[in-house]
Parts: sequence; C-alpha cells; structure tokens
Amino acid sequence: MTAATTIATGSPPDLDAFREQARAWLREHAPAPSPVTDIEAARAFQAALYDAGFAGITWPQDVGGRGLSTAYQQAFSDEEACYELPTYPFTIGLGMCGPTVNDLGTPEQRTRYLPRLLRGEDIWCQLFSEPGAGSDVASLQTRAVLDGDSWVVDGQKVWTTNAQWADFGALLARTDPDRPKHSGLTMFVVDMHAPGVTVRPLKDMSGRAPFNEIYFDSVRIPADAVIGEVNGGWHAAVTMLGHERVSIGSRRRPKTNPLDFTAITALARRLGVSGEPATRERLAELYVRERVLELFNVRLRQEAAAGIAPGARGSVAKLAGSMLARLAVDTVGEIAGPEIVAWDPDDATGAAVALGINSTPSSSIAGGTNEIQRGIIGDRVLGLPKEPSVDRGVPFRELKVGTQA
Amino acid sequence: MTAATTIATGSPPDLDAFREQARAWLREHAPAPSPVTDIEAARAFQAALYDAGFAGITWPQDVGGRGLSTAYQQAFSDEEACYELPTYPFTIGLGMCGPTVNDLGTPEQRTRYLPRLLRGEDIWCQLFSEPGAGSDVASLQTRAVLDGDSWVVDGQKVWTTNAQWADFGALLARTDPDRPKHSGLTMFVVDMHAPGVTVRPLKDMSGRAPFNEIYFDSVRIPADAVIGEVNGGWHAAVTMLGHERVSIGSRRRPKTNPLDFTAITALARRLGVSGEPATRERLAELYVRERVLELFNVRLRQEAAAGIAPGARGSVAKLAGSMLARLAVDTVGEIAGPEIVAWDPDDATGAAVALGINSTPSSSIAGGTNEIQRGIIGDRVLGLPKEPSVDRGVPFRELKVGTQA
Amino acid sequence: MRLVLTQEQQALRAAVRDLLTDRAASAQVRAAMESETGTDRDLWTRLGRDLDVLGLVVPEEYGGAGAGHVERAVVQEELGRALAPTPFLGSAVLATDALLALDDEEARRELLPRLVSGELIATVAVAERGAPWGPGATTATASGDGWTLDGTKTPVVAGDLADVLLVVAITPDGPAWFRVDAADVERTTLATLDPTRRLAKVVLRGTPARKLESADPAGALERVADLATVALAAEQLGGLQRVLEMATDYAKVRVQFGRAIGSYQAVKHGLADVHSDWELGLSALRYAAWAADEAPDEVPVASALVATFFGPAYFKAAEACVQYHGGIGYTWEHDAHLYYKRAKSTELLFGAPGRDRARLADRLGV
Amino acid sequence: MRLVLTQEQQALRAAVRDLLTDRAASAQVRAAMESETGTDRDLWTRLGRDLDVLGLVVPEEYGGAGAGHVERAVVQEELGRALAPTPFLGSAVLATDALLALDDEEARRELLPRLVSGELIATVAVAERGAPWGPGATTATASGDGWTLDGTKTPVVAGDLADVLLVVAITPDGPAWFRVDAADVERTTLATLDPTRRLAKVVLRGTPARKLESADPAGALERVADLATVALAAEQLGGLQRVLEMATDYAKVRVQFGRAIGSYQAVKHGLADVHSDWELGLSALRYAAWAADEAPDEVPVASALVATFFGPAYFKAAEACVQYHGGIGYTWEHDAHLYYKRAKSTELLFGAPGRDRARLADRLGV
Repeated sequence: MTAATTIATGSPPDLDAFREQARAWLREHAPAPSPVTDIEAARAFQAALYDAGFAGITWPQDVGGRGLSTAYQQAFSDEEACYELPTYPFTIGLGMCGPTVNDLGTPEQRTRYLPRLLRGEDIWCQLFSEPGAGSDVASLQTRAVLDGDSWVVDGQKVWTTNAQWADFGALLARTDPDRPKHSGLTMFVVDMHAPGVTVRPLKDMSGRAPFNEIYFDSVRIPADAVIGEVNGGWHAAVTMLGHERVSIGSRRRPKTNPLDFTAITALARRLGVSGEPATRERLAELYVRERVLELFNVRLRQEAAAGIAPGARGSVAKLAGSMLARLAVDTVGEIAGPEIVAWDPDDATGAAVALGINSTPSSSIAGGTNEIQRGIIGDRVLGLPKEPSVDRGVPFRELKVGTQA
Repeated sequence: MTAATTIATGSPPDLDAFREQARAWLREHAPAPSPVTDIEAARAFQAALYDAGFAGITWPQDVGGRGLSTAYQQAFSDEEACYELPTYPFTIGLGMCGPTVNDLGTPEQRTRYLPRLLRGEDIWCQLFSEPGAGSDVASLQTRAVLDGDSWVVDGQKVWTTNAQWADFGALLARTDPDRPKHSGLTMFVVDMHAPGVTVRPLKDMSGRAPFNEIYFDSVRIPADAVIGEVNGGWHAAVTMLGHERVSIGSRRRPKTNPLDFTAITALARRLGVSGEPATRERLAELYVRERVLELFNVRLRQEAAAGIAPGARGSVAKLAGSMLARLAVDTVGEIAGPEIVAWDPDDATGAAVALGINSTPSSSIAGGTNEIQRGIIGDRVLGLPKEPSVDRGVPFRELKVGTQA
Repeated sequence: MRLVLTQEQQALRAAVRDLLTDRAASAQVRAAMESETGTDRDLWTRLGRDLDVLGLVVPEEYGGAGAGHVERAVVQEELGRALAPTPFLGSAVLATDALLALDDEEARRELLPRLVSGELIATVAVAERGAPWGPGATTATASGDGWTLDGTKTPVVAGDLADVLLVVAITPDGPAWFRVDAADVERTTLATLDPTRRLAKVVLRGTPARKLESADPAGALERVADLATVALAAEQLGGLQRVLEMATDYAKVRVQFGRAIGSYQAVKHGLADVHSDWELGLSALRYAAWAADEAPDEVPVASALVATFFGPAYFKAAEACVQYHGGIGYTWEHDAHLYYKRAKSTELLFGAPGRDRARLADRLGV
Repeated sequence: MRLVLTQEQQALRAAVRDLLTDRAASAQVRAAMESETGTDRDLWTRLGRDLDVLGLVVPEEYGGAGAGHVERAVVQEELGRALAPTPFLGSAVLATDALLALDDEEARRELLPRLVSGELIATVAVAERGAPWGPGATTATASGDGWTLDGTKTPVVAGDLADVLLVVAITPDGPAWFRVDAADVERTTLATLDPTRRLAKVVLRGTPARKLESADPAGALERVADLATVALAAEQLGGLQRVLEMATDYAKVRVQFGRAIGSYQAVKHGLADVHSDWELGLSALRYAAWAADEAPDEVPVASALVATFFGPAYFKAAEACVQYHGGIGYTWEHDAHLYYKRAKSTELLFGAPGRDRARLADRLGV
C-alpha cells in the first residue's frame, strides 16, 4: 500500500498526492452508510483506515500515527466529507481522549492505549458531566478515594455518548474535597468493563437514547490509571475540552436537516403555500440566518488558514446555530401549521419534522448553553468584567453544588 | 360652591354625588388645552381646583385637603380623564413631594408647604438622580455638610422635570460618606431660588428639553429643612418613590400617539398598503400587544378596587409598555418604509412619527430601565434569589460609583 | 367587563385542581399517554360525575350547570396545567358548543345530558388538510330520508374516542352540520407531535348521517371556532403558568458556580418576561371568556386576540422551561418536554400564528 | 470566495480611519450636520485629493484606482463608523455605478474623472413616493434633439449637493436614464429622521435632459440598486461595530450597585448578541463585496441578503447602545442617538426589511 510505504520512509508525502491517495482510497473502500449501531463494522473500518495510513494522521509516529501536519488532516477531512463513514463510535476516543493521553499520559499509557485506539480496537467515552454539574463541570461530586494502591470511585455521570459500547472512559473525579473546586480533581482512565460500572441508556425528549447515565459503585482503579497529576484533573480536563472544541468544529454535519431552508421550502411547495407573501418573507429570513452562519464558518476557516486563531469565536457559531434552529422551528410551524401537529403514522416527513422540533432544544443546551456561550463572548471576546465569583478559593466541601432543596 | 360647602360640614359626601359635582364643575371650568409652558394659567387653574374642593382630595383637612378616601380621588380622575387639564407643573409636588412631606414632615413643615402646594402657589421638583447615580440612586454623590446650623450642598442632579419652574425641590444628598450607601443620605427641602442653584435645560435625543440639570454650588440650607431624619434619607426616598409609583400609574396618557395601532393603521391606509398581507399581520400583532396591556391595566384597577394590592406588578405594565413602544417602531418602519426617513418640512405626520421613534428609547430607560423592571419582577414577584451584592455594608467612600475610567 | 374571578369561580378552580393533583399527576398522565386510548376514562368520569364540570356552559334544561364560559375557562386552565388526558376539548367544548349553536332541539335533548354526565363522548369533525375551519371538501348527498357523507376529516380532536361525531359537509345548498355515529366511520389514530393529546383521521365513505337543524350553519361554525379558540387559550394559559412555576422553582434550587441559577440575570430576566406574558395573557383570556358570556359581538376579535397571543407566548415559556432546566429538562423523564410539545402543537392545532393574525386583521377591519 | 482582507486592504482601512479620526470626530460631524449644507466639503476634498478613495471601483482609464468593491466597502465601512457627512453614497456609489453600468462612453469620459477627484458631485434620482427603485411616474418627452423631464424624485441622496443628477424616467420606449443639470431642477431639502444624512426632493418641470446610452436601462438600474445596497450594508457594518465598541467601552467603566454594568448578564449577554451579529454580518458583507467584484451572478442574492440582515441588526445594536448608556445615552449631547437615527433611517432608505425579504425571496425563486 502506497500510504503505508510512505510511513516507512518517514518523509512527509506531497500534500496533493496525499489528497489524491485519500480520494482514491475512499472511492474504493468507503462502505455504504450503515446503522450507527453496527459496532463491528465500525471497528473493521477503523482498522482499514489505519492500515491505509489514514488513522491518526497528525498523531506521533511512535504510537502508530503518521506525524503529519493538520493540513494533511484537513485534506483527508475534505475528502471524507463526501461520505457517511462509520466512524462515529471513535469520535470521542480519537478526537478528545486520545489526544489528551498523548499530551499528558506517561510513556506507558501512551503505548498501552493509543495504538489500540487508532486500530479500532478500543472505544472510549468521556466521563465529565454529572446531574449536579452541567455548565459548572468543576462542581462535580463523583469521588475517588485512595485505598492502598488503588482508587475507589463512587458517583454518577450523565450525558455520556458512546458509553454503551465503550471499553475505556476518561473519568474526572474529586480526589480532595478540602481544596477549592478546581484544585481537587483528578483524571483517570477507567475500564468500562470493571465491576461496579453500570451503563444505562438515557432517553431524551425526542424519544431517542443517544446518551447514557453511568453509575460507579465502589469501582477500583489502579494508581497508574491517573492521567496527568493527582489533583491536576482540571488541567487535564481543560486540555481535553480544547481538543473537543477542535473536534466539534470539524465534526460532520448531518447531510439532511428537515428544518433547513431547502427542506422547509420544499415542504411549503408541497403544501401549496410557497407563493404566499408571509411564507416568502419567512423563508427569506430563514435563508439569511442560515447563509450568514455558513459564510461566518467559511471566514473562520479562511482566517485559520491565514494563521488567525478562532479564539472564543466558536461560541458565536454555536450560538448562531442554536438561534437558527430556533428560528427554523417557528418557520416550519408558521408554514405547515396543523400539518405538523398530526400525521399519518407512515408519513416520514411528519416524523422527521417532529424529530427536528423536538431535538432543537438540545442545540441551546448541549455543549454549553446559550447563556454560557454569551458569557464566553462577553468575557473573552469583548473583555467585559466578570461577574463576582462566590466560589473562588472556597473549599469544595463548603460549596453549594447541584440542586439545593 | 357646593363642594366647598361639603368641606365645611366635615361629613363625607355621597360618592355618586361627588362624581356628579366633579363632572359638572369640569364641564364648566376645564380650560381649552394650553401649552404646558403657560405656568400662570396652570397656577390659576390649580387655585380654582382648590377653591372648588378638588385639590388634595385624599389629603388631610388640617393642611387644606378634603380628607376623603381614594375612591373619591379615583372618581375625580375618571372624570378629568376626558380633559387635558393644565396640571402638569404640579404633578411632582402633588403626586410625590407633598405626600412625602405629609408622611414625614414636622407639623411646621406640613403647615408651611402643603397648603401652598394645593393652592397652586408653589411648584416642586424632585432632586434624586445624578449623572453617576441612575438605576442605583443610593450611590449619589451630592454632599451636604453641616456648617454651624445650616447645611452646605455641592453637587449635580439631572433628569429633573419641572425644575425650570420650581420653587422648591426635594433633595437627596449624602450627609455621611463613612456609612454604607443607603445609611448616609438625608432628604432636604431646597429653595430653588437660593443662591448657588443653577438650572440648565437638558436636550434629549428627540431634540426637546423636558429635563434639567441642576448644579449646587455651596448652597446653604437651614437645618429645619431636613425631611425625616438626618441620615434617614433613604427611608424618605423610598416613601417618595412609593408615591411616585401610584402617581405614574394614574398619570394621564397622551391622547394621541403617532405610533399606536389606530395611527399606524391610518398611515397604512393613506400609503395604500393596508391590504398587504404582511401589513395586516404586523398591524394585528401591534393590536394584540396594545390590547393585552390595556386589559392588564383594567384588571389591575379591578383588583385594586377589590382590595388586591398591585405589588410589584406595575413593573410588568411598565415593561410591557416599553416593549409595545419598541414593536411600534418596527411596525411603522415596515409599513411606511422610506416615507418616514424624509418628509416635506411642512408634513406634520412625518415629524410626529419621527418624534415617536426618537422618544421610544426613553420608555425603556426613564423611571427604571427594563433591566431594573425585570429584576424587580424576578426578585419580588417570582421570589428568585438576589444577585450577590458587592456593596452591602461597605462605607460609601470605599465604593466604586459612577463612571470609573 | 369583569376580569377578576368571583369567590365561587375560585372555589371551582380549587376543586378541579384538587382532583387533578390527586388523579392527574405526572405518573398518571404518562400512564394514560402510553395507554391504548391515550386518555384516562376514570378521570373523565370523575370530572363529569363527581365535579359536574362537563356542562358548565350548558343550560340547566339540558342537564348543565348553567354557569358560563368564565367557569369553563377556569376548568380548561386547570386541565391545561395538568396536561390532563381527557376528551374535554372535543366533547365539553367543540361538540357541546356546536349543539348549543345549532338549532336542533331534538339533538340537544338527546345528546347534551349524556355529554354533561360524561357517559357519552362527542366531537366535531371539521378540519381537513389545508382547511382547519371549514366544510372543506366533504360532501353530503341526500339518500332516502337521510344523508350520506364522503370525505376525510383530519385532525379530529378526540376523534378516536368519540361515540358521536358532528360533521360539517357541503350540501347542494351550502355547508351543513350532520350527526354521524362513530361506528360508521373509519378512524386512524394519527402520529402526533404532542403525545398527551390524541388526534385522529376520520374517513367518511357513504357514511349515513342525520342532518342537524340550523338557521345559519356557517355562523354556527364561526361561533364554535371562536369559542374553541378561547377554551384552547385557557388551556394554554394554564400550561404557561405551570411551566413558569416549574422553571421558577427549579431556578431557586439549582446551583451552578456556587449560586442558584435564578440569581443570574439571564435566567431571572427570562423568567420575568415569561411572567409578564402570563399576566398579560391572563387579562386577555379573562376578557375573552367574559365576552363569550356577556358580549357576543366582541367574541370574534377577542378570540383572535387570545389565539394570536397565546400560541407563541406559551411555546416561548415552555422552551424557557426546558432551557432553564438544562440537560435535565431535555430528558424524557422530566415533564418539561410534554409542555414543550403541547405548546407547539396547540399553537398550530387550529392554524399557525400567521393565520391567527390574518384572522384578527379581518375582524379588526384592517 | 475570499472573505479575509489583504494587507493592502487593511492599510487602506487604516489610512481612511486616520483621516476620519482627525477630520470627522464627533464635534466635526455635529458642526457639519448643523451647517447649511449638512456636509463637510473639506473632508470631501481630502477623501478625493489626499486619499484618492472616491474612484476605487472606477477603471484607471477614467481616472479611477481600478481597485474594486471590497476596497470601496472598506471605505464605506469607515464612513459609516464615523457618520462622516459626505456625499459619498450619492456620488462615489450611486452615480459612479450608474455611469459604469450604462454604455455612455462620452458621459463616462466627461464625468468620471471629475467625480473621482471630488471636484464634481453627482447622484442618482430614482426614488419616488412608494417606489424606491424604479422609474416611477417621471416622464421623458422628446424635445428637439434632446428631452425634457417631468416628475418628482424623493428622497434623493445628496440631492441638494449634487451638481449633476442621473435620472430614471419613462420614455415611450420604456425606462431610460438621463443626465440633468442641478441648475435646472427645483430642490427642497427634506426634514429627515437622520440629521447626518441630507436628502432632498427634486422636482422636474420640463427640465432639459440628455439621454444616456444604455443597452439595458432596467438592468443597469438593477445593478446600481444592488451595488448601492452592498455599499450601504458596509456603512451599516461600520456603524454597528462603532456602537458595539461604544457600548462595550461604557459597560466596562460605568458602575451601578458597586459593579461595572458590563459584569451584569443583562448587559453582557445583550452585547454578546450584538457582537455575534457583527461577526455574522461582517462575513456576509465581505461575501457580497467579493461577489460584486468576482461573481456578478451572485450579486442579486448577496445584495438582498445583506440588506435583509443589516437593517434590523444595526438598529438593534444602536438601540442597545442607547439603552446601555442609560439616561446619558438618551441625551442630545451623546452620540448614541446619531447612530440610532442613522440605523433606523438606513434600514428604511431603500425600502423596509419586509421588502428586502420579499426581494430576496424573488431572487431565491421562492
């Protein structure tokens, strides 16, 4: 294989040649879209990617990566955007956990986990959020207590994607409640198959269960599973969240959105209302919000290519995306009216629109609420003064956290 | 005069008879609308009101009032709503300052100021706001220093209505900067004709000057001009603001509003766009917001009549009124388009609409910003927890106030 | 006009709320929603038999309470607050109002007492695709001494529960109302945005029908539509109040960054806006209900007023309730989503807000 | 497509901003606004002579810089930011674009070099009451070897300053463009919502006119309208950025209740929304200006896009700027109101947002 050959030589391939190789390989090997639940197919495809030299493009060569620059990764991403590849189960591991282990892990941890990740042998999940710690992740209450040479973990995590398939998790737990909340956390690699770990699917308001709740009941973790420093978990978490931002930014968007301009325009035509002046104004407004966001994303990419860092401006994109989704719900309602209140059980459009309406609230909550995004823009982009902090420097055990009756 | 006769007997008149008297008297004596600047006409009319027994309807008899219940005041207000009476220069004195002197003044102060107020002999203004103390009135910086047996006042007040005509002002000044901000204030009666008082008109963004700035340059105030207690000024201010709320609630609305549903509908007809679907939707939406606010005010009045206190719900009316004004600006713009960008200098409609557009921002600022109103609703009506206070208990001289470069 | 409830009306509210607190708590609503019929027959029986609130607008001569629309709005507000899964909107509102608006004394005497007791469930089948309030394309053909109907009515409120359907169809002389037995139609339970309100498609194919007497069938349809809109607004008001309470209560106890989230202006001011809508909407709803009882001329505008106001207002409130609950509010197990779906579905059930505004403009003569 | 400025374009911006900081500070803008002409001739001369930015879109053969619309948008952004009282929109945008869109080589050779130097001011008179972009009711009558025009054009941008007016009127063969001398028309300075942009009514009564060559006068009008819309959006973008800065700066220093008001979420989140609009709008404007240079087919949609976006966005920002300045922002002496009026006036100048949306829908084929 050409790509593998290139690995052996150690000298970076020509970028255009690389892109051409990727295109050719994908044309030949990209499988037909399969359900996201076919994990074995996903593992096999990841292994094939690895063998072809398209896994870990920017990862170091000593753990099985290609050691190439992000330009190569971007080239591959551009090419793969034309396909729906079954890579979903690996997004957390490859996008967030792996890079963090690479940054902060011991040589032994890097060797143990990273090659297996690239080859599709392990699926990872991220264990940060808790029922009582959403926007304020550092207020988490899951505790890890040192007992001999291992840690004993008790607590609950939530909103965990991929946990139902995961072999490992990157767990953030409280190891010293006497320190202020950010200073008493530690990150661990936890074996998701260990005794005491329970994974339960969590049904969301759309009726699907894309998340899980994870319960830890006296789960033992060996001392060498700490990533970074004991009580240095916040630093590890920030490192991982930095990788998450990059990862979300480059994540594949769903190819069809039942609430986008194109889809709602088609619906309006089918319902025979597309010529009504009110409909036309509403569709135009939706187009504007969709298009300006698209153009903003193009500009961010061009600026990135010109070496201008996006800074906290990802928050603008996230906020605008959420407001767009909100507008689309209003728009489809105004246009379709009673048609989307009830539909024949075999009418796929009705179901798709309803799913769109019922999924929209997640866009202003998941990954940082709109309120958090506006705060980030105000604080970091505009440089406005912060709100008075009531928890700075206070030992965690004296803080109010979660839900206080 | 019948009404005067009733005063002499001391027994409350029949409410319906009182209303009938008011109606008859107004029919005979209400003057044709005159410019608000004709102060002598206003004084004469107030004196006539007094002579007829319609001034100070709820005020105590010992200072010249009628000593009747608010039902009588309401009856008179209902009747006078049909006229545009020249009572504007007295609104602050009769609505706010007088009632506060009545509540907190010494017997001597009550006798000295209140009868003259009722008879139209004195015009009052309220001197609270400062350039550095708007929403946060208690952070005011005008200081009064005791020097022998009089106080010496230095500082600046702003947004003062009626000050250009005023004989007296109710002044809030800082008398002890070593106390926390609310505890070091004192309220004074200040003679607006005293040396060192300068009144300057303040032009607002609409181009009119309905407000004044007042400068105090070593103005001497005798010790017996304190209303309430020295350093008890905040209590006096809260008392006065309570009267203000009642007074604003019952204040006459302008009879014609160039941006209300009726006016914009007429404009749409004149421009020939009233039948357009978008115009119709916009006018309907404006109607809805106008009508629900009207109905809310009706309900508040009915509840008040049934003994249910409005509480902080005046904030809802103020907020809704401001949002309505904001909507009207959008509505008239959408409907009239370029017509309201430029107009023949002799076209009164163009000027009136522009004045409406340019006055609208005051509705969300003056008398408590929308942000303050939402805070009041959240704190007092919904009982939500307060924001952390950073100035509670801190001596005033250590606080940040005003504008800090 | 009277916009404040009397003590009797407040007592009525308390009685209904007591029943619903006991019989329509979240678990019970969810059980009904997941049941085959999507409704709670036992609750329905209690509303009819124990509380006697199914015939508040029905004169005593037909077994009703002879109260009025203000009282019915109070009940509907409570039902909307609880998301109580009953056929109230179909039977105690639409069908009852239709029988009262038409002039068919025989149908009134036969049906109203049984609707009031809850023993019989009826509804009105009027909506068709693209035409929520009109005879649509359903035709009536004279046949012997009766009629037969052909057409498809959808969505029909309580259509899968009703024993009797009152159907609007076109005759050679214009629109008319017909009574149809549920046994004679084909019914499909539809998939719905709102899992707590069942809607059905009703297919009429040569369905035998009895024509109902009416001096002005189109006028009756207008009246039924207007009154149903007011009743629906009452339901929206109750739901809006409930989501405001849920979100406010949660904002008082949920802590992030060491403070209750309700102390942050983003949440506090958002809830203040919802509260303002509640205060304003309450005033408008009381007015519309008062007009239904006392000022029939004002009903067309009042009805379009509350329709226009409540659709977006309730949805905005329900959305805020999900939002301020954060991830918890996005889960199936939290009730926030039931209100979110109810709010959006109600906003659109009788036509989208744009159509409400257009209808209001018609009635304002704009 | 290119949405990032080159270093040369950034240098252009810096040069213009330097000049305007020096010559179009608040006091200077206010002096010009209160002057008889409502403009600053000296500033105009400097823009033409010193900076040479009046002919950025004009080919070198006509004395222009041969740059493009991206460059002109940069200048217009700075002018909008400063509220600079100049006839740029009339002369360097409308009239210049019209001469370039028409096919009258003689007029181009004669007029463009003098427009580029600033020595001559021209504008386009197209708007009439109820018809912002069309020939309206103005008629052209052949007269000897020339034409005469009759009609009323209003509002005309820079109409009271222009030496030459390019007028669209109806001939027996359809719409056509004419050149008219300012000396031959009646002009009235109109009362305006925005005191920093003068607009005039121009009355033509048998006014002598020269017809301008054009293969497609209606197409030229469309192109002029689209490009003017993009230029105006650049101005709006500059104004939006300025009010955002003013409000942000003030929110950092103004204290209420012991804290800078920018630390309160009500203010912080409001400013974050304005900032988001700025980021989004900037991207859209860059695209529209790029399309004007490089992708003429995309201009109709791009132009309607930025028109629809910026009208409400700039006004919302200007409103927020007044609001967050509180009472100070409501005074005449603070500049916030100048932006508020400019924003509302610009939003409506070429037609209200509803019309922009309808125009966009047309162009999207909806």
